[in-house]
Amino acid sequence: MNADDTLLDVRRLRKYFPVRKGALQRRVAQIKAVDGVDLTIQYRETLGLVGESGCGKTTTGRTILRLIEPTEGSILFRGRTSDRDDGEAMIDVATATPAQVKLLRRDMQIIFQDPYSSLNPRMTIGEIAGEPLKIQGLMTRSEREALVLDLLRAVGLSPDHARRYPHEFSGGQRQRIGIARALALRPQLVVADEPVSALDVSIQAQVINLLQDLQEQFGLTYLFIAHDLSVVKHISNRVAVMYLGKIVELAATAELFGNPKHPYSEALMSAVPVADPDFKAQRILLQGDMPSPMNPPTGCHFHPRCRYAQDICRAEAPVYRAVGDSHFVSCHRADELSLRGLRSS
Amino acid sequence: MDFLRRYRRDKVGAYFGAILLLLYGVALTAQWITPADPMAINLNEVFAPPSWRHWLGADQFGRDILSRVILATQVTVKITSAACIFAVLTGVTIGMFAGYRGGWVESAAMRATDMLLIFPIIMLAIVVVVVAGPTETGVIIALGLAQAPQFIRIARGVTLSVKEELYVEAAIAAGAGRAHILAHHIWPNISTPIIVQATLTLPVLVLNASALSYLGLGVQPPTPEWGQMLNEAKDHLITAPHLIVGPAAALVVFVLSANLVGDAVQETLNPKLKKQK
Amino acid sequence: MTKLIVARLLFMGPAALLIVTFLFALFHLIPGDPAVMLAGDNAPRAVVDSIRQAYGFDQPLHVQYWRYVTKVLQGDLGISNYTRDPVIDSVFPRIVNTAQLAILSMLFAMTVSLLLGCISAMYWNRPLDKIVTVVSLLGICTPVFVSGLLAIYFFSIYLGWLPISGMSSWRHFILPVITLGALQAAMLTRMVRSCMVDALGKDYITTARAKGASEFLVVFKHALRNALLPIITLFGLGLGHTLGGSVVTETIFNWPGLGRLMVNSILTRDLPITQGAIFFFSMIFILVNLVVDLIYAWVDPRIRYD
Amino acid sequence: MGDGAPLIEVKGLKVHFHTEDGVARAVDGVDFTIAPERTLGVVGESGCGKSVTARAVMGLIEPPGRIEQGEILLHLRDKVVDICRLDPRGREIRDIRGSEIAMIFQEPMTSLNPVFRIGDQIVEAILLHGGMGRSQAHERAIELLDAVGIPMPRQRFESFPHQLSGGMRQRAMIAMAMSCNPRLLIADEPTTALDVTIQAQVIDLMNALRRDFNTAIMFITHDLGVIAGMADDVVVMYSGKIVESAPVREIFHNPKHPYTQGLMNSIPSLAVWGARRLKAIDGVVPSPFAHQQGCRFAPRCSHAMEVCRARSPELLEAAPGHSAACFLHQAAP
Repeated sequence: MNADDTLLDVRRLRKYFPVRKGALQRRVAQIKAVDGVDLTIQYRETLGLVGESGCGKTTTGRTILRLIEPTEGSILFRGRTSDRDDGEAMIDVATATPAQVKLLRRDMQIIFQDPYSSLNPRMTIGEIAGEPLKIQGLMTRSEREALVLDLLRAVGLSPDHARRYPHEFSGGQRQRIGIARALALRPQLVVADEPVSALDVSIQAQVINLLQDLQEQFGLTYLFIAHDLSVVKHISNRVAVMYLGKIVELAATAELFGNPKHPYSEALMSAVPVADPDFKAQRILLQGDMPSPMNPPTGCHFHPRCRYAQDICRAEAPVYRAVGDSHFVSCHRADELSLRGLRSS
Repeated sequence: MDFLRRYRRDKVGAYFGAILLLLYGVALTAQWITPADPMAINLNEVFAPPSWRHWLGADQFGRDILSRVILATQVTVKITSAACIFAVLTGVTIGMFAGYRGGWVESAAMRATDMLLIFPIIMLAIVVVVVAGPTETGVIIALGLAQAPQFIRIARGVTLSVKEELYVEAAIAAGAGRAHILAHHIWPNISTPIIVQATLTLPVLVLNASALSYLGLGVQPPTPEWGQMLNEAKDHLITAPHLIVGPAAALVVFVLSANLVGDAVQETLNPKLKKQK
Repeated sequence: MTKLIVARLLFMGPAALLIVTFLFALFHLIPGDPAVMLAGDNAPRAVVDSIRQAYGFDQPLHVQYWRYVTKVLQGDLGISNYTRDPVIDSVFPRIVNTAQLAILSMLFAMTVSLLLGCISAMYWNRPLDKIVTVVSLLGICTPVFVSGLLAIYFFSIYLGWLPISGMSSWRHFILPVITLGALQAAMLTRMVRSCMVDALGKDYITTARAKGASEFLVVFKHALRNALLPIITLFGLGLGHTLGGSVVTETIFNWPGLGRLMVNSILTRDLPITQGAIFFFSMIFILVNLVVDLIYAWVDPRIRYD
Repeated sequence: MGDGAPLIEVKGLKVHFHTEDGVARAVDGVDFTIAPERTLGVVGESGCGKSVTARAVMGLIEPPGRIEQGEILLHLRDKVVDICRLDPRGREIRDIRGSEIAMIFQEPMTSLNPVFRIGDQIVEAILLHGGMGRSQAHERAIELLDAVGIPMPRQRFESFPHQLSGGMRQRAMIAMAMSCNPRLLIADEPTTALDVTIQAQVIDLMNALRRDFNTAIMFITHDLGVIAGMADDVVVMYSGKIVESAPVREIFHNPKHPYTQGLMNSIPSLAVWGARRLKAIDGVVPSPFAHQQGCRFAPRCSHAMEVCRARSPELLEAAPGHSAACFLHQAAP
């Protein structure tokens, strides 16, 4: 991997949400939604980010786009810092000025999970897809309209849909509209936040295929956030597993699924139901629920549910470190444990 | 157009909508359609019972009650419309700003609104009349201010919920500023619930306007108002019970129509509610 | 829970102070010289001057304000312009009369609306429901000063069964309580019904039916117990409305209550009495609101056990 | 399917919803059987009618929904009743609900009553059918909470739903459903709202319970993976109809209907390596309001023939124990 191929380099990212209570809105606690995340994304790759609800994966995506203000850490992104900039230098999104952020928005976009709430019911499809161009003040009205028609075609809709309203469309079509909007500014990076999990099974495949085609066509880089391991495995080049605000493991897809190094990754894989009645998975049942991010366990956050936990796990937080070729894990016992991955068949 | 087509499906709403339109027509043309001068005193016809000359009879000064009821319609429509507009403007401005700005501005505005909501509307109106005096403007401000908290709450509520919508986040992700979001996303979503609330508020305003004038705190005589006419009629309940018929009927029909129209508008604009009810 | 009670009680302090501040502001908000207003329009100059000094209207505002607040805290709301009696003495007996009227009306309204609202929801969209809906709609469209006048004419004048006005026997209570209560009952029935319909549409109702619970159990245990939460709030607001409506009702039936006192004082420009009435009405509203909040918190396990 | 008398026979069931926007044919002619102690998986996408079918079996169809046609025969120990003929609020169906057939739902957050204690809600279910005293029911409820793996059942009895996590709430729902040893448990997407590790726990629990209680299960889901791990027999629904019905191995290894095949090919699987492109089914799921001639799947089907657009195929046996509603597997008429 060449450092010059790095599009995004996130370091020690933290986001703590204050919990306020009472008439005076005193801060009584904080939710450590993102608690020290390090990751990099290369040009034109897809990095999958998986985890269960409440693990902080969505907050991570939003914070990288600075839709949520980070509490700490840096988000280095290769993007333009002025109108004339060709975007060769790394800029820290976390500390960029509002004007810089507005320019950066042209290079980083988002696709949402919910295809219903993500489209304003009072705007036409054309207006929705063209809104980013309008906000950025790019192009004249007629240029915009022409571009919108191209976009709609690119995402598999018909140009005469431009005058219709969102309620006339199905979930899958709405998701295509959301994708068209995200692509309007021709971004480098697209954060796809659970883009298929609200869709019907037979529609999911359409959208996954579309995302892959568009990546090819526009040279996109994806941060693909999902809770569905099968989807992540299918679409990602590399995968990061998150648990309680931290990345516990990150590796190339085949490496992670074939040779997991973190007990949580192992359990997560074994819990996924496989659509084959003869596939007799040996389930590793995790005990209990994920603890509250308001009050995470001591030491390794995963130790109360981990079947390999030892004294050190309860006492000390493990260091996030490399254990092989671009394989990162945060587990005290990563070297000694031999965990079960999915055998390739 | 689509609204009218769907609205007309609701039969009750359509009929009472027609009645309400008729009443507004009467209000707009009151000067020209009164059969007699509503102010003209005629001591020969004091307490005259209903007749061809005075369809609803005459009052303690021999004034034609029908004409006074018609003029009172105009007075009521004028006051309540003005109060409604006043309430909508103050309410939407404060609510939208508070909701979008958040922080202490919002807390302060909402604490104040909560305080006001503890008090019944008529009480608030009475207090404002104490300050502003029982003039037409005073009554308008009183009624409007008393209703403003409802609009503040709705405007703030919609602003807060729209602010959380993903399409707003999408706009922010595209670099949109506060002005763009308020104008393109929040404002268009506020208009529907505000129209619904305004139509639902109308009958309440009418009731409160006439209650104030019944108490003698509203429009002052000789200008007629339904509540005030009923107050006067009360003193002659034994000798001339027919005095209450005209103003009471006009008031109840107006309020009933306005209520039914309000319900119909709400159901037309919020079809979800209908499925529940 | 204890925390909540303390917080709510603490809220009363600033609220009361706010009201006193408003009452103080009334002196200066109302056009004209407050001293002249308190003395009466035709009072001799010397009297006006003495009042000005007594109230300190010649002093800087903050001094006046401080003096007023301390006086109110000691229970001194001034003296009436007309009777020259302390305001407190005229106001106190009136509060009791108004409370009797409001509480009886509210009890009537609560009973009727709970019953009709539940029945209406149970027979949702069927003839019985439609009848209740129409009747309650007519009810909310008929203000007290229309229904009250009709009732007086019919029961007192035409039939001669009940007294026209006053409050000297239980028979005097019937018309005012029922006219005022009926209006509230009409409003509350509509809302109780919609709360119940709402609750009956929830998933846990399906769960209850799936257990094999009878329709009676489903409506009166599972749905009503949940609908009770919004209904408590509604009843609190309803009590406030009843107190507001009592102003008009008292005027119609010549009921010697706080509301009529207030209206008369406004018409006669007796500012201290108006201030006294506003003060006590406000305190009652705040108190009612407080009690409703506490009942709500006590009934809702999500607040009570948190 | 299994030998001997079935537990439930559904024949020609049609449930339509009469709304302002027209008539939605949510369930439009459905036949299936559930044998005692077997698990029937019902798979389909949203709006295919699977949940409505389940509610019809419980006798829980409320207006504007209406059972237009068909029968749902429940074989009791001494007699057979048709649930479609019972008054949905009457005594007879209430004696069946909860005791013969119990149900759990997708949203454990909203399907428990928020104002009652968990334990009391279970006790209520027991008292409605159990013929037990209150204190006995109390003990039984604690046993049940223990049986579904809720730690500290005695304390948890006193909890309100908001004090439990999603997984724990679903366990409490299961305890309530199992309280009267029902012969059939209907599970309507019981794990969809749960995280994958919690889903694994709940599935594991249900598999254990069905062995201990000898209960038949009608398991409704859109997740083929869950079906593969739970069901004995499977029916696949599409747009209000059953398109295919077979034992679980048959469905997965030898799917006959193009829709079933399409579904299998369109999901990415953990068991498959290498980046193959997913084979998506084109088009959109038809609206239940649309009245369409012929096979409902024809517009999206790559094998569609002329006959498919003209007539609606019946669900006929294509191999022993394996039926499909597709002209590809039926002799041309």
